[in-house]
Amino acid sequence: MSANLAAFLYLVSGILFILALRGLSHPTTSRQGNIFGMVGMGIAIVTTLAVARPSAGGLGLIVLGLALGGAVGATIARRIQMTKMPQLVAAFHSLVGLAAVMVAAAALYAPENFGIGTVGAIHAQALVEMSLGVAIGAITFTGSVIAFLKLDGRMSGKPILLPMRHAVNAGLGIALVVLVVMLVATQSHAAFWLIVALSLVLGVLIIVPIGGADMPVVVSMLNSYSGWAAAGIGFTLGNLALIVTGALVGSSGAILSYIMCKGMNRSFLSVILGGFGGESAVAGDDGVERTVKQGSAEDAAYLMANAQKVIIVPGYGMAVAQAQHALREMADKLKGKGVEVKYAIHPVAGRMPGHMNVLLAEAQVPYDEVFELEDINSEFSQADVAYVIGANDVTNPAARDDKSSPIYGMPILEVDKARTCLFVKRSLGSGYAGIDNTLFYKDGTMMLLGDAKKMTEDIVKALDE
Amino acid sequence: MSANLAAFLYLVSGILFILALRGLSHPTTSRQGNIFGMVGMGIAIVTTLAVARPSAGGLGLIVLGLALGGAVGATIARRIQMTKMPQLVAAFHSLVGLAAVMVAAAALYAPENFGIGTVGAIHAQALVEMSLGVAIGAITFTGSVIAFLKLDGRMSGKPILLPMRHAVNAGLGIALVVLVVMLVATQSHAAFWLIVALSLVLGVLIIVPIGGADMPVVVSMLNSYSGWAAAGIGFTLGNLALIVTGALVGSSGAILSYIMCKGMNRSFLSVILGGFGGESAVAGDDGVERTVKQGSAEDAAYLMANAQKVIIVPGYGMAVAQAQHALREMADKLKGKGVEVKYAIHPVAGRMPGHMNVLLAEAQVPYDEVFELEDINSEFSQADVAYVIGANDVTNPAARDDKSSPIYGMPILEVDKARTCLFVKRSLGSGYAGIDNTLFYKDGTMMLLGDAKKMTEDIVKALDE
Amino acid sequence: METGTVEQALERLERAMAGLRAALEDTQMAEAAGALAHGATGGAIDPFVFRLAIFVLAIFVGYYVVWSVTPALHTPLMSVTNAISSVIVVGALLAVGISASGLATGFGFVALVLAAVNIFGGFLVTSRMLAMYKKKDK
Amino acid sequence: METGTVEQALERLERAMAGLRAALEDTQMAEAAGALAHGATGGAIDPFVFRLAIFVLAIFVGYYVVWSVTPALHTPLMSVTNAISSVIVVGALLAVGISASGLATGFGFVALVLAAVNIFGGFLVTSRMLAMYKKKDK
Ligand SMILES: NC(=O)c1ccc[n+]([C@@H]2O[C@H](COP(=O)([O-])OP(=O)(O)OC[C@H]3O[C@@H](n4cnc5c(N)ncnc54)[C@H](OP(=O)(O)O)[C@@H]3O)[C@@H](O)[C@H]2O)c1
Ligand SMILES: NC(=O)c1ccc[n+]([C@@H]2O[C@H](COP(=O)([O-])OP(=O)(O)OC[C@H]3O[C@@H](n4cnc5c(N)ncnc54)[C@H](OP(=O)(O)O)[C@@H]3O)[C@@H](O)[C@H]2O)c1
Repeated sequence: MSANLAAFLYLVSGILFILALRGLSHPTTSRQGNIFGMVGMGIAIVTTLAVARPSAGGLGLIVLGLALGGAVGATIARRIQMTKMPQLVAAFHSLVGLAAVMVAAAALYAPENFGIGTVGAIHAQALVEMSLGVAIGAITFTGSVIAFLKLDGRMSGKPILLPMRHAVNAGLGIALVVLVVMLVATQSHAAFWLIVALSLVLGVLIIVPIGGADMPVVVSMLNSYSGWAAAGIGFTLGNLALIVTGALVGSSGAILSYIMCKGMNRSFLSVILGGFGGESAVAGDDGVERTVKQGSAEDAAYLMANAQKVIIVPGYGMAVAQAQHALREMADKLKGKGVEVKYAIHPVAGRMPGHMNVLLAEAQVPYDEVFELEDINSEFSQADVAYVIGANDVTNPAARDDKSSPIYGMPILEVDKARTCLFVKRSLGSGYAGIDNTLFYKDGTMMLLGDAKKMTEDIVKALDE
Repeated sequence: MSANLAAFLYLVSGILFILALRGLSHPTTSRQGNIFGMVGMGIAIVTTLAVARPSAGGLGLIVLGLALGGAVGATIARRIQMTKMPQLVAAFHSLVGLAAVMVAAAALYAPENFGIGTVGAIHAQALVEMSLGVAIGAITFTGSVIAFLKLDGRMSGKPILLPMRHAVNAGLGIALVVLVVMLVATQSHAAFWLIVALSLVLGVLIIVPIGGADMPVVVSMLNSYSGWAAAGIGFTLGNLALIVTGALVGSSGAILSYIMCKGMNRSFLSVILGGFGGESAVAGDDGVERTVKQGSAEDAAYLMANAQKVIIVPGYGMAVAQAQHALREMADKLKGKGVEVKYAIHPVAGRMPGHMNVLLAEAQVPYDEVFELEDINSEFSQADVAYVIGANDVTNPAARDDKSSPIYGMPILEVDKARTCLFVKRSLGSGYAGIDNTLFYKDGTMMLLGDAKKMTEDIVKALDE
Repeated sequence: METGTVEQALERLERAMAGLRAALEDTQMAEAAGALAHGATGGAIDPFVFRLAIFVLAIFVGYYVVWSVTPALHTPLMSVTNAISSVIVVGALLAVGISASGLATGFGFVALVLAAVNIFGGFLVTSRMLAMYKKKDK
Repeated sequence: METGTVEQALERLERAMAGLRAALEDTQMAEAAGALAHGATGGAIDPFVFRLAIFVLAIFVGYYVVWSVTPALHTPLMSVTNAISSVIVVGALLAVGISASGLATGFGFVALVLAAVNIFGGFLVTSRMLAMYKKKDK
């Protein structure tokens, strides 16, 4: 295949990736977009094969590798529960990081294959790019593994604050720079593997002090970094598909981190510095005695059956309890009784962007019943019932009213404007931000304490009676 | 200057042009954007000078040319009336077209300067690109001149339908292709000038059958074409600034044409085929006797002074009458009396996109009192008075209700939902689309027949009493 | 010169191809094959492909950037695109700057003057318009 | 190879420069100056500049395209960017395809398997998610 044709095809595949993301601007075009993405990947692979023209043995290995990886990937994709998406993305992400490390290692041992020199005489520019790529890849790998463990609950979500961590990290960073210089000067393989080792350690150290709930921001951040790293490799290989993809992935990660930080009203730096947001915090107990109106599933069923308009506000607790199917059943029952039902989604409800939307979609809630904050916030004042299920921070009026609150300024869903506000959660404890919610003690609020799924199922039963 | 540095600087200037358009996403950033554009142009010019390193005489000529053109341009920019913007854009546009023709001619006579060969031995690829460029440039030139004459009223806006025009145009097109082939084969200068001549004629022939009111679509279309032509020249010269700018200008023209056609509910083809929309059409007189409630300036002043909310709907007639200043004065008076005043702008009100917004801005109406169709349409039902000044088609309920109407499906401002609808125009005649407006005969409508500026000034006087 | 580069590129590509053929026969010649791999991924690409990539991406950018222009500023958009489309002045400068045939200089000069009218006129009238857009003072 | 091209480019540029100097002394040598003009505007540009242009424009496109993603599809966005970021597989294929050192093939193979997991897993889980988004049936 001619070099020009190959470059052109890589460009085509980059453009197909752009169209893949573009498709996501609306659910109806999204499936087509995904297909564009697959075709783009296919073109990139076939083009590379046509260029590299592998030997029969090489081709065998390639087919084997693709089949092996493909089978594993397909199985995971088919089996995974939708509530586990945050973990899955983190896990997949760690694989990309490790793959980048492996590609860099292969380039070190067979630079001729990549046209960057010969063993022991690799071009300096390529070595610098390579070591940057490998460092970011390794950090992404261990960082994403930790993020996965925290998100999956296999490791405590509590921030682990090591003593002197900033000094240690800075020291590691300096050591890395020294090693890169050494690598370029001596072409020593030892220096390369030391870079890998230190970066792996650094990945762990950077992520452990960050609380479990902050992991989505971290995952997005790592995603963004790995995009820039891919673009860097694209420069080395002169590959347009990699350059374009790198820029896309880099932008996407950066924008999603920005959206999350803005939604949480925190600076990106404060997230990265860590020490915030561990396990669900303890009940806010500040000594003042406050009364709470508690209700039963029957009370809730009665209230909603007699309402004209119910707005459902799902949050992280719905995901934990896997309550989305029961919720949809409840909504169907209410609609059957002539009640108007809508869903209101806060931009940072749950633990990753769009988290609630996927779960509701999984439970077959039509996307045109699901509204974003700006589109529905004005409707709460006309609603009879706001059914808040497993959400907490995103409804906390402190963000609106209390200037001293750490979440002051974050936009909230104004459920307190509804006639009655039903709160489904297991306790009076706080949510991700660890801040007491004064709504629990308000007049119009009725607490439905219990597991979100169990409680919703009970309401469905009560509606039947 | 090194070739790489030059290419890099051209890239920078292309990016500054992107930022110039990006700034227009909001009035507050738009001025900064315009400055980016100027800087980008400066960088492109300085880079070219640094590359071409003109002789002292050449530099003198360049400074002279820039000074001469700059003085004329600056004077026009300072003197022109805001209501004349459509004409001005068309006129400026014709200059770009002529400049492109001249550049191509210069390249023909001194191909060495452009690195595309020597006289009599110009590379074939460059000749093809050049003749395409020159043809589009020439068509843009005469086409824009006609558009200017029609828009400025120096030529009748009536579509001039020559017999057999489609056949003639097709013949000219074929002749052009033959000439391009000849030019490439023989390098004959005569062939080049014949291409220029035929294209100039074609430009006239394409535009004369199109009605005066359709000119803005035509201007945008020519703008888009000239963008693609500039990108073509950019490919020949290998100039990144030209390639990027060409793509920007091309997209911009295409999108604006699309917006206009969609707003008018007509296909682009039907606009280009021409024969539609001449001078303001005659009064709709279909024999049926219909009663019209006519009012005076005093009636209007009384109604509005006692209203709570007035929505002003400007249209092309406001531009014709230059009534924007009087209008603003009227609004101030009303606001002084405690009346809430808003402006509603239809996407295709007037004769070019954003036409009404510029005029209102000129009269110092703050842009946050000016609303787009989607944002204000629901408010008419709460308004006491809709003050429709020189607008007609954009309020015509036929577009909403009458499936047989040629404008059926075009979105309209629902002024008929307001308690009272005041119509300021000179007659019961129709507007651009030549369709009778049934609103004139409705109960809640009061016609204020007269010149828009005069009538509004009278209302201001009446408000004072 | 353009074709010169292309020819050189083709030549280099052919050499790489020969290398590949050799490599297929003898796996010890991996270096040559590597040369091809890099040739195809970065070494010897016609600048046209790059320009095409830039053009296509610029169209995407243009599409998004123009749709994000607020409708209230569509008239300034028209005048500013008019102004920036006079980068064609680059061609006029090349014609005038390096004096060659008298005719070419003449054409170049006319193009230069016309483009200058557009540059100054376009940007200034745009800034005049934009200066008028004001917020409500509170 | 990379540096070879650059060197050639620089050499050609130098020749053009020499031409310019001559041209300044003797206006008859316009051809040489023209060679420079084109050299600077298209002839001999380091591909790096083009790649940089492509990169910068792709960032613009990325910025706009990601902001235009509807928030309801942000989770699929994360999984699909994950999937496309495995174009890094291109590197793995080069390592495995052209067999050289055994170690490199081994590393390449691991990279290939990992990337394949991502490609298939990422696109399939995305399409599974997207298939769930349904409209209200009326
Ligand atoms: N979406 C994102 O992209 C993102 C990213 C990073 C951080 N965040 C942060 O995450 C928070 C999201 O707000 P949110 O309102 O969705 O969640 P939240 O404030 O974290 O509250 C979740 C609530 O769900 C309850 N819950 C947990 N398990 C439950 C179960 N099985 N049944 C019933 N209730 C259960 C918990 O209360 P009990 O313990 O009393 O049951 C908890 O108060 C925000 O502070 C946001 O800034 C979001
Ligand atoms: N904006 C764009 O980009 C664009 C581009 C191309 C086409 N168009 C088309 O232009 C039309 C715009 O609609 P529109 O409602 O703004 O205008 P219109 O429908 O053309 O109506 C303008 C009205 O203004 C009146 N008028 C003219 N001079 C006047 C004066 N001195 N004093 C008072 N009234 C005067 C005319 O009625 P009298 O003669 O009775 O006074 C006429 O009915 C649409 O059909 C649109 O599709 C727009």
